[in-house]
Amino acid sequence: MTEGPALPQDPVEPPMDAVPAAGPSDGYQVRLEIFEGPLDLLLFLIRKKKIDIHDIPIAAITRHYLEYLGKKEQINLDREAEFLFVAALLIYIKSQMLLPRETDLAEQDDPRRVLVNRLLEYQKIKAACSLLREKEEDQLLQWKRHFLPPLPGESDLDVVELSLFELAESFFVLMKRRAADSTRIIRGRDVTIEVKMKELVGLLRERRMIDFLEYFTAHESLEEALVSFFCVLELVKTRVAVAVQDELFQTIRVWLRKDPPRQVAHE
Amino acid sequence: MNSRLKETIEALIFVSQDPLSLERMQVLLEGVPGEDIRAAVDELAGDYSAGDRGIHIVRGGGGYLFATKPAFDRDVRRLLQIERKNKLTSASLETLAAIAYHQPVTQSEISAIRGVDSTYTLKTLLEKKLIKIVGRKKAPGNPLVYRTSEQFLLYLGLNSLDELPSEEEMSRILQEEKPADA
Amino acid sequence: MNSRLKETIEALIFVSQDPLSLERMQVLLEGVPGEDIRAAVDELAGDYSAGDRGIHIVRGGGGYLFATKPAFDRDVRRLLQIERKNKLTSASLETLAAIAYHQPVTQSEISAIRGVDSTYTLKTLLEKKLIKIVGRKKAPGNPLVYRTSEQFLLYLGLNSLDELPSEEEMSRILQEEKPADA
Repeated sequence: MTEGPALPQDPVEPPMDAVPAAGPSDGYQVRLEIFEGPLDLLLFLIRKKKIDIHDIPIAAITRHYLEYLGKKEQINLDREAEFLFVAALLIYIKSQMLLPRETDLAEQDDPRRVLVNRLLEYQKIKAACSLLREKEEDQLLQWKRHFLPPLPGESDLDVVELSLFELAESFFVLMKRRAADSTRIIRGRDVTIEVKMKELVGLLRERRMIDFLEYFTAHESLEEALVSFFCVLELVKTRVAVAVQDELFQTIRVWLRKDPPRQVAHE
Repeated sequence: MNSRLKETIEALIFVSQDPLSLERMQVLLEGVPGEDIRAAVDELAGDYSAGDRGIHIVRGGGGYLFATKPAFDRDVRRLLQIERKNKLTSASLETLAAIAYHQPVTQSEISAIRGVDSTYTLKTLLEKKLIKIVGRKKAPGNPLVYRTSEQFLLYLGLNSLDELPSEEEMSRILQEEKPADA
Repeated sequence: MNSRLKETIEALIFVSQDPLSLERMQVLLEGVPGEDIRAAVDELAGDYSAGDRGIHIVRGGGGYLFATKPAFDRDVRRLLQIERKNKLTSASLETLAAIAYHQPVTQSEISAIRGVDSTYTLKTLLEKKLIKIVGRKKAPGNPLVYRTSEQFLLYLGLNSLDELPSEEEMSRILQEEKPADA
């Protein structure tokens, strides 16, 4: 199943928290798994390409990002969705920057601003992680006592302090421990772009607006979800639908344009 | 005297939940002669008992363990009373949760849910009046049936059991195993 | 220095289940001035760290507690028959850091910060008791709100959230990480 141009000196996965090493030549032959997520990958590319995080050439970074996704050897589909989601956002930002905007959409706002803020925040969290990791390692070498030293006699203990969430939490954990045994079988149905497109357009007509993340995650199988993901991209690209996001990485709301170009109506 | 040996033994006695026997030490410190271990333990114990110390090493249960010196019994009790008052053990909390969500429920049902015998914890919760016995089940052995008490609601600031976090809220937390993100 | 005070404190720290805070000590040792307590604790901690000792007093979780010195990690693990303590996965650590710096925070906020669905990791952290649920947000869906726990502070040897790595420390790290070469 590994068919990419795997480099001989890269047979093992690097440690999870290491910055991926670039392979010889220009290729960054690393697996997607070593990244915590799409933001991690983006930061890696920014560092690798020596890009100023405050002035990201969005077209270039989008190209690198997609190139990267194309190079991956082995991916976990659950995670791929998150990477693809950000790919869509990059493309969205790019389009915002390229297209002449209607005047009433906050024109003073650089469409990249939200992305940059997120990346900076995420970068901070990553830096904090490496500092916290040191503290953790230090603490793990010191052993505390986890038992009560023996005591003569027990006194009567009446009062307790009890928190609702503590109680609920214990129960969750208890149930989870039990649920761990039972396996879950995920079955998906085969679905074509055509069918999905029809379903999606129908849904948009009916509800006027859909919450894309909600729609996306409601799917039984990832494959089906991905098909619908591409359908939305297609609809937006062909200007049949509009997608808007209030806050980056939150969710995307999709609705049909009032006057969609006739030729794309899948009816 | 090898002071490193004494230090090691000090650390071992401290973390050991049961009294640590000389035999056990000898197994752990392989290669160290028994008499050296013995001498180190004696010296360590001597250090603690001679000095102005709040704790010391005592022999008991076939081994050595740390304990507070008797002179501080009153202080220690005061501390523990305050600490323990504030807290249910996690076993108690777990049992209480199992009862809250499954009531009315019998001892063996609770034990089955927890996978652990819960007789003792039930007693504690009864003493604290967080649960109550409401009758017997019509089943072999007529086991006692437990429910949470009024007091329980009071502690949680709930008006009724309906206000406990619901199944859906729970499942939202429990749903979707995603080991990739572990 | 009142040596009796130091001894008492030693006994109290030893027996306490949680890190013992100066405030708690002051309540227990009523009438003793705060600065005397502080001085006694410092002296006691100094005694342990200076001497050839297997254990010492560490600060963490807002108080003081005994722990074995790092040098004896291997011996302790042998005694307890534990291979080695597992570090948190990087996903867990990242989630924990996101919560620590943004608390109180909801699942979707955490996922947004990380750019990755964090439901599963949150569950793991809840189980490890490194985070806790503290309520609900008054927002659509009333999502649960998370915070780091006392255990979290203790786990990392922090006394309070103020001791989390600061902005300056973080930017120093980022500076170091900037690749000099291609």
